[in-house]
Amino acid sequence: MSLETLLLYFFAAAALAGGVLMLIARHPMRVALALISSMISLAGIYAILGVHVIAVFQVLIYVGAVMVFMVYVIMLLDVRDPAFLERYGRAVVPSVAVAAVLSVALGAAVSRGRIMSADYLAGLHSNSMAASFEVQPFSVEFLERYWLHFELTSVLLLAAVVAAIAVVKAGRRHDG
Amino acid sequence: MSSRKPYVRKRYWNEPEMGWYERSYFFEIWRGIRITGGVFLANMWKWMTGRKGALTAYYPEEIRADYAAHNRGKHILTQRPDGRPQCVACNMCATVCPAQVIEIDAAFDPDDPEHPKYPSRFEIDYSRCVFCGLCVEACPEDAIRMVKETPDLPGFDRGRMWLKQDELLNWQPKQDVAKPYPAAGAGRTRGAP
Amino acid sequence: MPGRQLIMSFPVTATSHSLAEYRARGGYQALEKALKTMQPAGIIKEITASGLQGRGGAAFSMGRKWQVIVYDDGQPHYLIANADEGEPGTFKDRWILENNPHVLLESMLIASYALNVRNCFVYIRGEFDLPYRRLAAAVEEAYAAGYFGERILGTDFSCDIVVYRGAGAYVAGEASGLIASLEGKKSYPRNRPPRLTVKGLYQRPTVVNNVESLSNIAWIIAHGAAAYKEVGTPKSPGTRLFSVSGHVNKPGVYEVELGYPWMKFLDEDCGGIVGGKPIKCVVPGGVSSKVLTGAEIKELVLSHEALWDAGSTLGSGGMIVIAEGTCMVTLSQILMRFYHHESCGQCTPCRHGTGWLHRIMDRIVAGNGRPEDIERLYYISKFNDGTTICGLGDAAGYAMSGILDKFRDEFEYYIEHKRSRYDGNLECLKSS
Amino acid sequence: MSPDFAITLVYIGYALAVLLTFGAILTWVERKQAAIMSDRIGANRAYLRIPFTQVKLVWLGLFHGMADGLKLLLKEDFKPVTYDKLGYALGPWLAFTPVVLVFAVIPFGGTLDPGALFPSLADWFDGRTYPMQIAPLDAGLLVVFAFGGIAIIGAMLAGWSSSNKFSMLGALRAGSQLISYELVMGLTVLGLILIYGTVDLDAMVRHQSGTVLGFLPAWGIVYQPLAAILFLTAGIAENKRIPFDLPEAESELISGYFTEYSAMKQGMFMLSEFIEIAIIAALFTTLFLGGYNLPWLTDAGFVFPGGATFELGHGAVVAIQVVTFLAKVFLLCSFQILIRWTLPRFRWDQLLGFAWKFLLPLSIANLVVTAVAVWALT
Amino acid sequence: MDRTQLLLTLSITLFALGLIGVMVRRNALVMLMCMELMLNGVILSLVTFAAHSATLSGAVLVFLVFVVAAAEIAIAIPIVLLLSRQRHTLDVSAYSELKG
Amino acid sequence: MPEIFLNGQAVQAREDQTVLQVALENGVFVPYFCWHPHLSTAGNCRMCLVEVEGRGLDIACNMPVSAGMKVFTDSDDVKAHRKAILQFITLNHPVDCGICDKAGECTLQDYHYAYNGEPSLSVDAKVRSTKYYNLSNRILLDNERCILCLRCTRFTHEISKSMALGIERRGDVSNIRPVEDRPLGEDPYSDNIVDLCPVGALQSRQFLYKSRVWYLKATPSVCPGCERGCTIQVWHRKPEWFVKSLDQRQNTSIARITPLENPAVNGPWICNKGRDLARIFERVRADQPMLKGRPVPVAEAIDAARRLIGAARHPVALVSNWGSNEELDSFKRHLGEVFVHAHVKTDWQPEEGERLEDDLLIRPDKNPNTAKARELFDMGEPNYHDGTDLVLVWGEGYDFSRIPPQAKIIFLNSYLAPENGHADVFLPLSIQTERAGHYTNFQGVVSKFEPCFPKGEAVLDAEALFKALEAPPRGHT
Repeated sequence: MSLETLLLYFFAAAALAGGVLMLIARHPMRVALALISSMISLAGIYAILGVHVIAVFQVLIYVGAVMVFMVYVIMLLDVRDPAFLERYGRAVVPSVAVAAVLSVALGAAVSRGRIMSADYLAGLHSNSMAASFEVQPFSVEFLERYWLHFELTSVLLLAAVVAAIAVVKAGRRHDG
Repeated sequence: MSSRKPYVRKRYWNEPEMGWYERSYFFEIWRGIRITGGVFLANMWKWMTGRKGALTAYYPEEIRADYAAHNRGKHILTQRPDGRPQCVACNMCATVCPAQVIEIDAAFDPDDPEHPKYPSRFEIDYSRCVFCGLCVEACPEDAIRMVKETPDLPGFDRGRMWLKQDELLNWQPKQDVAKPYPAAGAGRTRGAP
Repeated sequence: MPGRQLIMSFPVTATSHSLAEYRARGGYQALEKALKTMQPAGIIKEITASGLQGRGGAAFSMGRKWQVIVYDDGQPHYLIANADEGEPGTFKDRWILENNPHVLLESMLIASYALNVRNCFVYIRGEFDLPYRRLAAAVEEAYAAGYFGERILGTDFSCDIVVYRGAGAYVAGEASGLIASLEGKKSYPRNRPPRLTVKGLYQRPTVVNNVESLSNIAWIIAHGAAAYKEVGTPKSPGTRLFSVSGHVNKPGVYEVELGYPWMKFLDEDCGGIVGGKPIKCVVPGGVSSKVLTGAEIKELVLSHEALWDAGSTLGSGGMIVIAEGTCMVTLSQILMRFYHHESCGQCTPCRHGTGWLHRIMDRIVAGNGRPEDIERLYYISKFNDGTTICGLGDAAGYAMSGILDKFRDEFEYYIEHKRSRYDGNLECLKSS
Repeated sequence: MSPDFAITLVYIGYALAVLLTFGAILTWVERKQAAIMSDRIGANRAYLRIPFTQVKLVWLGLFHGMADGLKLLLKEDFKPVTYDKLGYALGPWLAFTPVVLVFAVIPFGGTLDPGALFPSLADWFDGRTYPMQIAPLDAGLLVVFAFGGIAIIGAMLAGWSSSNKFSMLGALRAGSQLISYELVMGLTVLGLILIYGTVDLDAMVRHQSGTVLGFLPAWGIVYQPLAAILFLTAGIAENKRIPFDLPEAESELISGYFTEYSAMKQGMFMLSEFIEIAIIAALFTTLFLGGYNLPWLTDAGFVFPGGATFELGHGAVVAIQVVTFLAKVFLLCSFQILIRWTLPRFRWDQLLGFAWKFLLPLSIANLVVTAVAVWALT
Repeated sequence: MDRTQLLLTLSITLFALGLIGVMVRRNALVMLMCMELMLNGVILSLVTFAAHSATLSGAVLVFLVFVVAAAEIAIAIPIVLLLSRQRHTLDVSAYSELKG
Repeated sequence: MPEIFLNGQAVQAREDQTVLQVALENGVFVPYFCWHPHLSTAGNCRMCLVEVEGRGLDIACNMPVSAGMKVFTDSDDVKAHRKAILQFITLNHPVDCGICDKAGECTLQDYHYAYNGEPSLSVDAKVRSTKYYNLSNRILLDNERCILCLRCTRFTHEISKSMALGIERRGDVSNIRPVEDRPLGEDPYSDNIVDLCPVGALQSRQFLYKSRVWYLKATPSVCPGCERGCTIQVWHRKPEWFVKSLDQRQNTSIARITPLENPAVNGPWICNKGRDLARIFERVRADQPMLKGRPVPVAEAIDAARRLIGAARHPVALVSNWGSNEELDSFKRHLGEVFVHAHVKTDWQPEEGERLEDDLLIRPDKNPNTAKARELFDMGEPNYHDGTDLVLVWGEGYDFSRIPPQAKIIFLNSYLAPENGHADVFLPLSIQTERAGHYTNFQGVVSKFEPCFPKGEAVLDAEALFKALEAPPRGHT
C-alpha cells in the first residue's frame, strides 16, 4: 500500500471521526473544532486526489472564513445556554432511521458500482478536454467555460451580503 | 427595549482635524520612521565603531556619580552611646509607611526603666521601599534616618532584600537623642570618622 | 479688748479649763435650759434667729445648715465638731480646746439635742497634743458629771461623744474629707451633692461645724438670739476669734466683736507692727483668703461684709500681718509649697496645679524665672478655681492670684534680676 | 531512501533551523534594536560562564534569548480553571503550526543540482535538479493564505478557552482584525498574480530575475509599489504587532488572547509571533523583493548589462542565493522592528476603519489599475 | 473497495451524519455546522467524481458550492444572532413558534 | 420625667439620672476619665465639667438632673476648662505613647486631640515615679502614666471585692499600690482594671509590647471557659498588617482578649481565665486524619468512619459540650438515629487551684455549652455492655480506658493528644476561632461567635462532618 493510500485512509478516518464527534460533542465550540478537523482532513483528501486548488480553497474558505465566522459567533454567544448541555432533541430515532435508509440506499448504489461503469465514464471523457487540476489550466478553464456561473455566483454573493445587512438592520430597527 | 443611539465617538477639545494627508497615515508614518530609523542608524554606527551609543549606565558596574545632593537612599538606625538602637519600637514608621515595608518586633527590658521597650527585630523590605522618607518624619525618637548612601538594591532573592537590624545599625556615629539632624551638605553622613 | 467678749470672757488660769471653773462661770446652764425648757425646733429657730455664721471660713449661716436635718426621719444623725485646724496662721480653735473645752461640749450637747444626734464626734487635729489632752479630760469630766451618756440631766435625751484624732492632713479639715477620715478612709473630700446634711458620716445626715461656731451656741441659748444679735454688725453678728501672727508685737488669739476697726485692732490690741514699720499687707483669714495691702485695710472694719466688699474674706480668722520689707515672692513660694504638700491628689486640677505653682515658684526663687511665668501662674490659679471638689485648689489659686495682683512688680523684679528686691527677707527684724 | 525524499528532508531541516534561529535571534534583535533606537544599552546581562573559569561570555546579551527559552521551558505551567481544557491545550498549537508550515512553500533559493554540488553523489541523483523549496506547490500563495486562516482559529480558540474576559476580548479582536487584514493582503497580492500569471511562488520569484529598463531589478516592488506597501502593512497587522497589537494590547488587555497562558504554551505564542515576523519578511521578499534573486545574477554567475560576466560555480551561486534571501529577510525583519518601536498603537475603530476604508479601496484600485494595465499591455 | 468507492462511502456517511445532526441537535449553531458537514459530504462526492472522471465540471461545481456555503453562512449567522438576542437561547425548540 | 435643656435642646431625663448620663444617652458627648457606668462616681478627673446656667461650672457625672436646668456642654468656659484640665494632666503624664500599649485606644490621647491639641505649657521637669511596678504577675503598673482616676481601685472595691488596690501618699506623688494583705494576683478579675484604665498606666503583661492596637481588630466571640459564656472580643492582626518577615505565627494568633459588653450575661467584665484563652486555643493542633495512627487523606478517614458507623450494632457516642449549638443540632439530626446512646461528655474539668464559683461571673462547670448539650442528649457516663462495638468520642478529656476493649473508636479532637493515634478513626476538628456558631449559657442566653483565623487544610468543621458521616460509605450504595 502506497504512502498516498495510507494517507488517504488516514484522512478519511479523520474526516469520519470529525463527523461523528460533531454529533457527540456537547459544546458548539467542540462541534466546530470537530468540523474544522473534518474539513482539513477532507482538504487533505483533495490534495491527495491532486485537486490542489479545491484543497486550498477548502481550507481558505471553509476553515479560514466560514468556520472563523462560526467560531466568532460561538464566542460572542457564549451564554450558559441549556441548549449547550441538552445534546439531543426528541427526534433521535426517526432521524437516525431516515439517515440510515438514505445511506443504505446510496451505499447500495455505490457498492454495486453502477455509476462507475466504464460506459458512463467514457461518456464523460468524451466531452472533456485534457483535464488538468493544475492551478493555471484550471483557472483558465474555469474562467473561459464557466464564466457565467462564476458571475452568477457573484450575484448570489452580492444578494447574500445585501440580505445579511438587511437582516441585521431589521433586527436593529426592531430593537428600537 | 431601550432605544439605542448610534455610537458617536467623543471628540476631544484638542483633537486635531486630520486632512487626507494625515488620514492616509503613510506619510506621517514615513516621517516617524525616518526619525527613529535615523537615530537607529546613527547609534548603530556608533556601536559598530566601538563607541557607546547610549546614555544609560551599566548598573551596578557603573554607578551614577551625580546623585542629587539631597538624595537619601538608605535607612539607618541611630544609636545610643552604648550602641543600642535609639528606637523604642513604637511602630510609628511602620504605620506611616505607605508601602508597608517596615516590620518591628518589640521586646521589654525590665532592667532599663528609661528605655523599657526596644526593637528585637527591625526589618525593612528594600524590594518594596519607595524611599519616601515618611518613616524619618514619623519617628518620635530620631531613631531612623536616611543617609546619602545607596544600598545594594539589586538582588537575586526577594526574601533576602530585607534589611536587617544589624545592617541598619552599621551607621557609625553613635549619638544621643539631643543630637540634631545633620544639616544638608554637612558632609558627615558618609562614613564619618 | 476689742469689743464684747463671748468666749474669751474669763481670765485664763492653770485651771480655767476645768469643769468646776466652767460651772462656776455659769456653764451647762444653757444645756439645762435647752433640755428642759426648749424644743429642738425651738433651738434651731433660735440659732437661725441669731444669725450665727460658720467660723470655719465659708461663713454660712448655721441655722440654715441645721434646718436641712429632718428631726424625725428615722435614721441616726451625727454631729461633728471640726477641730482639725490646719490653715496656716489659724490657731483660734486651739485656744477654745485648751482653755474652754466645756463650752464646746455644752454647745455640742445642745446641738445634738436640737438635731436629734445620739453620737457626736470631735475630729481633732493629730498635732494638737495639749488641746487633745484638755479636751479628753473635759470629756471624762463631763461623762462623770452625767452630761454625756444615757438620759442626760434626767431627760430622755442621751448622747455620746467620741474624740477622734486626725492623722495630719490639711484636707481633713474639709468637712467631707474629715468624714472620710473619720470613717477610716483616706481623707479625700467628697463631691456634693449629696450634701453632708443628707448623706454624711456613714451615709447618714451629718452636721459638721467648726469648733468656734459651735462654741457660740451655749451663749446664744443662754442669752437668747436677740442678745446675740446686738453683738457685732447686723449682717455679721457676734464676735470672732482672730489668731494674729506675723509682724505684730503681740501675736495671739483675740476675740473681736465684728465691726471693730481693723487698724485700731492691730495698733491698739496687737501692740502695733514690729519696729513700727508700715503694714505691707495683711492676710485676713488664713492664707486661703486674698491678701489686702496696708492701704486697703486702713479704713476697713473687721466684718464679713466689709471684707467681701474689699475682695477678700475673714476666712478662718488666721490673720497674718506682713510688714514692709518682706519678700512676697519667697512668701508665695512657701505658701505654694504648703498647698502642694497638702493637696490630697484627688482632683486633677488641684493635684497638678498646686505642684505646678510650687515648681514655678521654686524656679523663680532659684533665679530661673521666665517672663511668661507670671501669666502661667495666673493661668493655673484661674483654672484651679472652682473646678475641684473641695476648696483647696481654689485657695491656692486665690492666694497666688491675690499676691500676684497686688505685688506683681515684685515678681517681675525677681524674674528680671534673678534675685529678690528684699533679699528674700521674711523676718521683719532682720532687714531693718 | 529516494533522493527526492533526502533532499526534502534536507530542506525541512534547513527551514526549521532557519526559522527557529530567526525566532530566537529576533527576540534578541528586537531588544537590542529597540535599545539602540532609544539610546539605551539593551540586553547585556545574561552570560555563559566557561566551566571552571571565571570567564563570562556576555556577547552583547545574545544569551538572553536562550535564558528566555529556558525560563519558558522550565516555568510552571499554570492552567486556569476553564470549561474547555481541550481548546485551551489546542490553542497554541493551532496558532504555531500553520505559521511554521507556511515556510514549506516559500522558495529560499534557486535550483539546486546536487549532482553538480557533490560529484560523488551524481549517480544517485541521476542529474535531477530541485527547486529550493520544500513543497513546490502550484497553489503556493493560496496555501499561505489558507494556513493564515487556520492560525486565526488558533488565536480565537486560545482566547475563548481561557475563561478570561481580557482573553475573550483579545480573541474577538484577533478574529476581526485578522480576517480584515487577510482580505487586504489577498487583494494586494492579486495585482502581482495578474502580472506574473501564476500563484506558484517559485515561478513568481523566477519572474523577478533580471532587470527592467536595464538598471532596475525586475522585482515586484517595482511593478507594484503601492501593493508592496499595502502588503507589508497588512502583513504586520496579520502578525498582531505594534501598531496593530490590539488583540494583545498590554495596557488594555494584559496580554490579550494569551493572558492565561504560561510557560512554553505562552512561549509558543511568542515564538510564533517572532517566526511570523520572519515569515512575513520572507513572503514580502518572495513577492516583492525578488526572493533569492540579485540583479544580474544568473545560474552561471553575474552577467552585467555591459556584457561583463563573472563566472561562478553552482555551489557559489546557490550559496549567494541562499545568503541573499536570508539577508533580505533579515533586513525586512529589522524594518518591522523599526516600525514596531516607532509607531503608537491604533485605536480599535481606527484599526478596522484603516483596513476597510483605506487599505481595501486602495488595494482594489491598485488591482483595477493593474488589470487595466495588464490588459492594455498584453 | 477502491479509492472512489471509499470516498463515495465517506461522502455518504458524512452526509448522513450531517443529516442526523441537523435533525437531532437542538442548538441552532450546531445545526448550521451540521449543514456544513452535509455540504462537505456533497463536495467530497463532487471532487471524487471529478477526479475519477478527470473532468473539471465537478471541481467547478465545488466552487459554486463554496460560494453557496459562504452565502448561507453570511445570512444564517445574522439570523441566529437575532434569534438568540430575542429569546436568549440557541435552543431551536424555543423558536418553534415564530412570533416576533 | 424632668425636661432639661442640653445646649438649648430640650431632652427628657429620668429623675435618678445625672446630667452626664442624659447627655450620653442623647448623643451629646461629654468627655470623662473617672466616670464609668458600672462603677461609683468619683468625680475627681473634672473632665466632664459642664456649665449650668445660673450655677456655673460643675461636673456632669455628679450632677442630678432637675427640671428645666440649662446645661451647656460646649460653652467657651467649658472648653477653656477642659483644655486646662488636659494641660494639668499632661503636666506630669509622660509623652511615651510610642512605647505605651494603650496608644491608639487611649482616652487621654483622644481627648487631647479633640479638646487640647497643644503641647504642655510647662517647662519644668515632670514628676517621676515608679515606671514599672509589679502589681501582680499579670499586670504592670506605670505610675507616671497614672492619672489617678481611681477606676481600678473602685473596681477592686466595688466589683471584684478583692479590695486589692489603694492609693499611697497624696498630691501629685500619689501612687496606686496594692494593699499588703490583699494581693491582686489572687483576684480572678484583676485584668479588667487594664481595660478600665483610661490611659496606659495598667498594662497587661500578656499583651505588653506585643502589638500596636491599630494593627489589631476584634472579632466577637464567646468565652468557653465556663458555662457563663461571657461574650468576648478576640483581638488578632488585621490582614492588611500581616507581617511578612517576622514570625508568621503572629498573623494567626490571639493577641489579647477583652470583654464584649453584654448586659444579659457578663456586663462589661470577664475573668482572667477568659483572658488566657490563647492558652487553650493555641495548644498544638491535630491537623491530620488518622486510621490507627496512620495518616490518611480526609476522604479516606471519613469513609472509614462511615463504614464503622454503618457496621456498628450498638454504637455509643460521647458528645462534646464544647460543640456549638449548630454542631450539636447537626449531630442530633444526622447521627441521632444511629447513636441512640449519645451522652454528654465533660470535656474540661476544673484545673487545680482554679476558682470554682463566685457570685460575679465564674461558674462551676468549665465547659461552654453544657446547657444545649443537656437539652439534646443524656447526661452522665454511658452504660457500656459487651455488645458495645463502636464508641464515637467527640472532643477531648475522655479517658479511653473506660471504653470496652472490643469497641472500635472514632475520635474527633482538635488538639494533639496521645489518644488520637489509638483511635481507629481520628478526625481533626476546627476550633472556636476557626468557625462560627452559637453557645447557650446556663441561663439559656445564646451568644454568637465568629471565625477569625483560617483552619488547616485537613481540619474539618464538625457541623459538615456529621452531615458527611450520615451518608453511606463509598462503594456501598
